[in-house]
Amino acid sequence: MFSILRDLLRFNVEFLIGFLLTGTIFLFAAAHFFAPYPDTAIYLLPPDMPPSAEFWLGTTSRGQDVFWQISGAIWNTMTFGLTVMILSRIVALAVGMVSGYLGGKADEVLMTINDTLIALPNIPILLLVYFVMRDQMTWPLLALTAALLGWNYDARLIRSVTLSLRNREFTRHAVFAGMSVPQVLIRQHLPYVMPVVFFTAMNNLIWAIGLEVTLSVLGFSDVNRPTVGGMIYWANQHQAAVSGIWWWLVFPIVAVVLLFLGLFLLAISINEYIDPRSRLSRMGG
Amino acid sequence: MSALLQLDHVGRSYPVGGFFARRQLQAVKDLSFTLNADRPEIFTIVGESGSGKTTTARMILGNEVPTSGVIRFLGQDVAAIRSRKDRLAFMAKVQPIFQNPFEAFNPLTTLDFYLYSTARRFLGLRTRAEIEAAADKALQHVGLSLVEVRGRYSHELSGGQLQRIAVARALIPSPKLIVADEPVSMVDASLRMSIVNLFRTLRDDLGVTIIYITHDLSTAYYISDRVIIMHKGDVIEAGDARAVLGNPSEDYSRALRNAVLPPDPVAARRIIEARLERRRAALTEAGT
Amino acid sequence: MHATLKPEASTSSADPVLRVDNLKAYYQMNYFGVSREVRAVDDITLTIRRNEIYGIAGESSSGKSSLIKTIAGAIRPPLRVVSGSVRFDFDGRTLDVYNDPEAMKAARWRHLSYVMQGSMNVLNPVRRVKHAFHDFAFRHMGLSPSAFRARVEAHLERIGLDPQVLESYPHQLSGGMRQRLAIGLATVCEPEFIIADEPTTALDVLVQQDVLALIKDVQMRLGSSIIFVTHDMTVHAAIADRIGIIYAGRLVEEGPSQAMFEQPQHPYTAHLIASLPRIGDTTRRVSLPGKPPNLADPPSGCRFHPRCPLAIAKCETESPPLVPRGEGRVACWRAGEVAAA
Amino acid sequence: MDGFAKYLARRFLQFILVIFLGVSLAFLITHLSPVDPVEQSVSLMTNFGATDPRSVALLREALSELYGLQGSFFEQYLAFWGRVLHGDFGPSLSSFPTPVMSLIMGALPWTVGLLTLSVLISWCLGNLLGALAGYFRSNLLLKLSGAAVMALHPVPAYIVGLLLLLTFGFVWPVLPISGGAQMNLQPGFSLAFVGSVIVHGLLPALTLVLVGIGSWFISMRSLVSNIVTDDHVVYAELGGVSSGTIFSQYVARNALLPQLTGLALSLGNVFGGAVITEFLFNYPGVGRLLIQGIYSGDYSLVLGVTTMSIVAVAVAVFVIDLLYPLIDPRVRLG
Amino acid sequence: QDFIAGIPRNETLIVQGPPAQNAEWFNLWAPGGGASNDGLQQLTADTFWFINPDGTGDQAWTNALAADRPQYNADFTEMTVKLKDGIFWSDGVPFTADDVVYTVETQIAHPGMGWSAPFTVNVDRVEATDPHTVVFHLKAPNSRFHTLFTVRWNAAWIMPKHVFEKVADPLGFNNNPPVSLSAYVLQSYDKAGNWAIWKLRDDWQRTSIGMGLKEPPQVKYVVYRNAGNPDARVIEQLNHNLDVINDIAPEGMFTIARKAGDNMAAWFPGFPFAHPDPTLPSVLFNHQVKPFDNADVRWALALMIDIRSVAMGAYRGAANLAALSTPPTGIAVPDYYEPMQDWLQGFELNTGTRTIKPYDPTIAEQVAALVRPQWGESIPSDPAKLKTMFGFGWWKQDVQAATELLQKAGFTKQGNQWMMPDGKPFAIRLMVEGDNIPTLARAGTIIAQQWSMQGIKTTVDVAGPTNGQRLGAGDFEAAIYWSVETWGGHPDLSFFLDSYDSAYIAAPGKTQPPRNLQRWKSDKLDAIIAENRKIAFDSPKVIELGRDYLKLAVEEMPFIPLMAYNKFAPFDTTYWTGYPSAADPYAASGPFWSNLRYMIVALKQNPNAPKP
Ligand SMILES: Nc1ncnc2c1ncn2[C@@H]1O[C@H](COP(=O)(O)OP(=O)(O)OP(=O)(O)O)[C@@H](O)[C@H]1O
Ligand SMILES: Nc1ncnc2c1ncn2[C@@H]1O[C@H](COP(=O)(O)OP(=O)(O)OP(=O)(O)O)[C@@H](O)[C@H]1O
Ligand SMILES: [Mg+2]
Ligand SMILES: [Mg+2]
Ligand code: NI
Repeated sequence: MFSILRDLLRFNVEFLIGFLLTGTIFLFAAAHFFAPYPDTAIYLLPPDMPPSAEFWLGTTSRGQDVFWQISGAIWNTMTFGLTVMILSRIVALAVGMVSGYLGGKADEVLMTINDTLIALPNIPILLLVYFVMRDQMTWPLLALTAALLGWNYDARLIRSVTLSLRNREFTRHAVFAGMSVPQVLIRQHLPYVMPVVFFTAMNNLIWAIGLEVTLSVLGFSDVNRPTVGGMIYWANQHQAAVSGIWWWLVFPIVAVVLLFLGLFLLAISINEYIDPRSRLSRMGG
Repeated sequence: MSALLQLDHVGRSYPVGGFFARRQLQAVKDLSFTLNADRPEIFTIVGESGSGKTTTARMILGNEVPTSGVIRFLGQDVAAIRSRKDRLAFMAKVQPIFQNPFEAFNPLTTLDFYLYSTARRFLGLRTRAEIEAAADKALQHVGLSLVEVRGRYSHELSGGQLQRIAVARALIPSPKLIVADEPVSMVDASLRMSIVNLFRTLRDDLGVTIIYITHDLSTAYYISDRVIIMHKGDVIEAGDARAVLGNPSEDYSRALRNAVLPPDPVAARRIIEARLERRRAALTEAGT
Repeated sequence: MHATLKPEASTSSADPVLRVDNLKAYYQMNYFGVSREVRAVDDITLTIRRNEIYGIAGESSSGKSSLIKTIAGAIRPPLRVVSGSVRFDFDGRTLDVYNDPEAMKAARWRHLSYVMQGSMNVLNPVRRVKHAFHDFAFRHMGLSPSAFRARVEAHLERIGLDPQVLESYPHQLSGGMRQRLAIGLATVCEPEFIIADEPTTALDVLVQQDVLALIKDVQMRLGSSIIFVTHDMTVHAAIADRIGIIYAGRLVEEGPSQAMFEQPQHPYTAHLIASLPRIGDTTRRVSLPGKPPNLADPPSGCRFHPRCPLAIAKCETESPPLVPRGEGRVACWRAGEVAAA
Repeated sequence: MDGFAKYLARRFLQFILVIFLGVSLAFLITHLSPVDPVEQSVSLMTNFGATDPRSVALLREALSELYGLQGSFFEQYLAFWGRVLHGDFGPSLSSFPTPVMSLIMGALPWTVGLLTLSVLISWCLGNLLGALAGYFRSNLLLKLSGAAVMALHPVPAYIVGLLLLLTFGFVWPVLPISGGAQMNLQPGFSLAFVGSVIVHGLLPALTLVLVGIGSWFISMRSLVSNIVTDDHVVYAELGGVSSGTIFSQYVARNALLPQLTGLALSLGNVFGGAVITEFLFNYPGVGRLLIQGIYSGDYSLVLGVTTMSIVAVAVAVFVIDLLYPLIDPRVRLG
Repeated sequence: QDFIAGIPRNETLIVQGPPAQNAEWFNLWAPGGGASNDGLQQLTADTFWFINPDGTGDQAWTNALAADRPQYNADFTEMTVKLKDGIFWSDGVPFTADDVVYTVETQIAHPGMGWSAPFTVNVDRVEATDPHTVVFHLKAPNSRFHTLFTVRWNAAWIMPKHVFEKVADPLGFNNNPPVSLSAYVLQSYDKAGNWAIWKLRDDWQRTSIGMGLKEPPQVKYVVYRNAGNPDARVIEQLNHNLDVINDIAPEGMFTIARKAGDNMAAWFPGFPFAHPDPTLPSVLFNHQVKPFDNADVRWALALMIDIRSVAMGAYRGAANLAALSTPPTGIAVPDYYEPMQDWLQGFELNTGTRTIKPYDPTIAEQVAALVRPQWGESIPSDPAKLKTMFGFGWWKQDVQAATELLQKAGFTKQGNQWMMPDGKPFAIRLMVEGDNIPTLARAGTIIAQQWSMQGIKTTVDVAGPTNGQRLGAGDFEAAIYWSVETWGGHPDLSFFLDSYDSAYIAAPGKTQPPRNLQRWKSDKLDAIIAENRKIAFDSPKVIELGRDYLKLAVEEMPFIPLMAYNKFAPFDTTYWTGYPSAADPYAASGPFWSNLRYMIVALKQNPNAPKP
């Protein structure tokens, strides 16, 4: 594990940049645990201060330090996005691989469910679910709901990869070597599917963050929990865009973009590392 | 005399064709033969590409269900084996060897895993030592040993070695029948011989019956006891290998037999030139 | 331009079309700190004459495809030419493959065509076959579209394909048909030089026979030179004028095919030929012991020595040079003793 | 039955099942909504006026009868299907008694026009850029535009829209920032109206294009970089085929096929509207209608929009599944 | 390109309208929303009387269709209304008493129509004794029956008999295009609900509003347009495409003030700009939820609030603070706020261990001091002036007293956490609406923070569109909303007070009728309500009873009044001048207030307007 990290850092510039970016954002986000003010506290500081030596990223109209706000917001948004991403990857993997490998009835049932979810429009369903659950709609629950809506298309991709692996000789060989279905899927097919998983993960993450922002902008969010969407929500409530408080809106977005770019670079370089083709080249022959 | 494997008027058709023009393709038509349980043999199926050899193999292995007829293995209808337990019991008796040794092993899995998995699942072995012993014993049969294989990946070994490991793995559950679908078509001439020779030892020393599928008539002649020649899903000739291949009676079999190039430039050249002559003649005829 | 059919060329023209000198091409890889160098083509020198079929044989992974790709100028990373040169002689002009990319590009398909290994997959799966002909050949022929079409159809008919196939998608054709198409595509411009990599592997015997006849026919009609690769010695026996044997990236023996089959000079060649079974003969054939050499870390001295029945101490340390012997060349310290062994 | 008909029948059954499940799920969720349309109307009608509690009670009774909201959940469910099969979603509750269908039909042309166009544009642009960037890997200009697209990709739609709104409405006020067309223009195929619709659609469309382009770009680029190593591409390069032909006919064409499925899905999604963008630019489309419906607890309306969207996407998936064999010559039906 | 096709900009007033959901629906009397707030009731409907919410004394009252004030018989069972002569519907049909009778009878016959329920409850019989006299015979004495026909925001509008009698189902009739009884008539509308355009009637003199005018109205067209989200509204006004904004956040207001310069007018010409509506945002407690049934707890929570931060956070200081439970606007200032200052200052509260005087009359100066750094000289120093801007006073934050009150109520403090008498930690979920009323959401977050800091963990719960329903159903502990609205232009508090009758309080979980959202139950209050019903609307005793109620509300603190609902509603003066203001409060100015018509006919073209 450690040696993989070392290899990647040493020999892959993309990984290095991605690692630095993500690491910086992560540390920055983690710093909110040590913030001088609680992240929900308001009017502790003079409002509307532009970026300065004292307040690096300025202050909001609610008298909060944008720096510390983003720190907390990115942390929460990141946990949300990553939770959605991981949960939906797990579902997509399970459904896609099982469906593609087993085929037949199981495939038909799973793909019908899958198509149903593809057809369900995300935003209205989420808004409605939020409506029904109201303040029971904690962020893990929201993440779960989003994850349940966000796996379907990727499951189809994974299924098509598994489908092509199903008839490869090594799969049939594995079966005759007595391997069980989970063994075949995890040991034999997973390495080939992982690149797809990594690739779709990034789009999924962006989708999740976008969802959070959308819900927040429309007023469906827990205002007590700072998130990127929440910051935009409060900035809107204070008409920051027309009032010239640009730092309230711009910096959180910059942070999201950097986080995304960092994770993206990590994803593509790790992808290259785990891609069976490059793995084989490394193993030599 | 008891039958090890009995194919009784077995047929298999596939729906094929494009979007609008769909029809049934009869990949195997009415195939019957019986392998004797008491007398191990190498039973060869030859035939051109697309003649239904692989389909037959897949049906025997239970990977494909015949659309007509039955396949019985030790009296049991293969298509009726559904439960996992029965499948495992069946697989312990019937094992496949695949065409491409590099494809048959996942390049990202160590080779010994296949051996261990087979030993654990089919022999019910639990301890590491037992499993390794079983794997080693099987490898000894093919002239390898576990030390050479342990922890290695497929790309670290030659095709011949891989194919031998594949055979060794198939031997672990002491199968009665091995189905080898074109086990040598992807390997070069010298490796080819090592595998074919191995089959012969298996038959003679371990009493395993082997269904050897190939379109290489020379090796078929070299090792088989009995042979059937398939053409477009039909068996057009069957019988003792030396007799059938040495002196085919059907037109198609003869054409096949004559197309085999001998390892001799003069003779080989003559065959090609004859073919060329026929082509030219056909062309001129069409031109006039 | 060669707008007209060449007359049946005589086989005697001896001037070389291709000269390969001390060619070295390695796969140089560097993945996450693991760097490896696979010496797939290691110091190869050969010439090919006009109107000659030259066969290259050798076991799997010995570097046959790599050599042929390097000759065709079809290399892409990680394969790199380390040293040496590949020169063609077309229309009296010398073309250095690795020093004159523009001329090389212009010569492609017009003077030099290439049939890749696994030619089943070289056609664009989503386009009809006719487009491939148009893309590859149209601009070299200087014909009107309809004349071009007629020419292509005539060409296909000559190689035994129904012109209907032009309207098909590749997947609608059988492997044999695609293989023939690939050869048709490579010959439609009537180039002086054709490079073919395993043109018959994975075909069944009947189709293989057909394809070989086709290659022979093309060569006889166009007077082209052909270099082709296969590990199937019987194929070489059938069409090659001369054969080169590759072992572990090196040319170990070269000579006229008749002579080679009758009296192989190198122990590896001898083994190859001896291990071929034939119908009517059931005497036991032995297989080569040991495993193929690892080209990233080849054996010292003569690369064949770990598996060679005749190996002596010298073989382990000194690499034998490729020297003329009889009608060909061989690289073996004990070349003369092979037949006896 | 012949193979194709059988396949078609099975696929059609699945299609019906998808719609049935999806709509049922939407029905369930909408009817769990805590917003009671009667209460919503009552408070609308009693707001800001003197209110006598006795009369409020009367009003409530009268309204729930009028809206036809009596009966058990299951009875309502059956009644709903009964109506839907006739293409009727019943009256809107917040816009009583206007039929939901006519509200949707009023909004649909706007949304469909705006989204179809922007989906197509972003699909074309994203794929073109992605394919170019995947094929000409070392081109600096393409690298830069790739970086720009990548940086834009994670920016939420709301922010992109807001930036455009500020730029073209405030800093440099040249484009209308609100509505679908100029006020007091009568809809029709007049030059003035069509021109006005186009001008008003520019900012929302640009937002959607900018937001949409990223994912097409990324997936296209990765598809292309896989395809360039395929044998047939390598072979064409060896054959001296011009790089333009290789790019368009060998690379892009193969890579576009999987993207078509995505396009079909996006086009199917058009019927759900672009909630955030329409909300921001006050665009009279389905997305805005949906938000209004959710806010006012008008589950007839929400369900109507959701059902339309589900059907549209299911149809898109169905159609692309049927068409795919025609588009991609390799696909055979198993 | 014209901003509005075919309509001269300098004859047009552009007003912010809501997005009309049911845009083709113009039947005001049936549910369906539609264009009713897009000018329909504001410009074309009419009824007997109007009260200007910002007015005082007699000027606040306008006879519209009625020629005179309502005349009741002695026991308030009969009301007679004299109608003006010479009023015509826009299609030329004369308006008569028959229209009124038809309106009442049709609505009674059709439950579900807007005013059906109150007519059914009240009216026994209605008759037109002559074409210009209507007599209502009531089922029971009701001294406030006329308020059904009295517009503060809206009221029962008169239906055009000649149109509706031809219609089979008045509930399903869309009334498109509507005939107008007032000075404007529909010109065109957007099917998508983004705009509706109203045009001055040619015969505008033949309307109740037109009769009183000396000069023709200069506003020929009124455009109600949905100008998008608050940011878009600000931009549109700065681009001169939106003359009247209904409401934006304080920051948006300040932006306009900064950028528009002289082209802007507002209720106050400078800070705090905002118009105080006669509604009273408060911290509402649900008295059916413990421990909010305890007045000591409510008082303790009130004393924990630092109202200055609330004013700053919610309104940037631009709040009109209210200690009394009636909005400090219009006539409430002379009738209640000014006279009751002494009482407030003398008011004593028993904390259990001592009595304190919690009232702080200097709040206005304190807030002024906080905003002066930003607004400088524009903030006057005259305390009287400051009181009209920032309010008369509020409760001083007194944590010690709050502690004592909580202890009196049996609470204990562990560390920095208050525990309830039953030993559970005291935590509050404070509900706010959120999106539509951002200032109150902002107030909520500050109050939540202050309570949390004092050891009562408070979380803000954004209810969004479910807000109204949750308030009605009592599904909240505490909320920022209002349960008090007044006429503004009249001292009678029955507007909200009547519904505080304890008889109307619903069981927990059942829907509470509007107004008494806190479910406050008090015998003293019931007595005041009963007394108020007996006296006439204009009786001077109304004020006395009003003060009794206000004192009771201070003592029991049923909810914590915070401030008037301050609305930032800037006007663009590029094309129009003469908007109402604190200095000249001649009419209401909110676009959805039906009183707006009096502003529209009074506006003057700006001579410096850009020429078309
Ligand atoms: N799953 C399938 N669906 C449709 N057609 C199939 C399928 N499997 C095999 N076929 C067809 O059945 C025929 C027989 O195929 P099969 O693979 O058994 O031939 P084969 O003799 O093994 O050929 P080869 O020598 O090329 O391996 C072929 O025409 C093939 O295209
Ligand atoms: N792209 C590549 N990267 C790294 N090594 C490669 C690559 N392609 C081939 N090699 C290695 O180069 C050596 C020669 O391969 P090559 O394909 O030339 O063999 P070959 O003689 O054509 O074999 P075959 O008969 O299987 O076609 C092998 O060891 C192979 O592993
Ligand atoms: Mg086969
Ligand atoms: Mg090769
Ligand atoms: Ni030439």
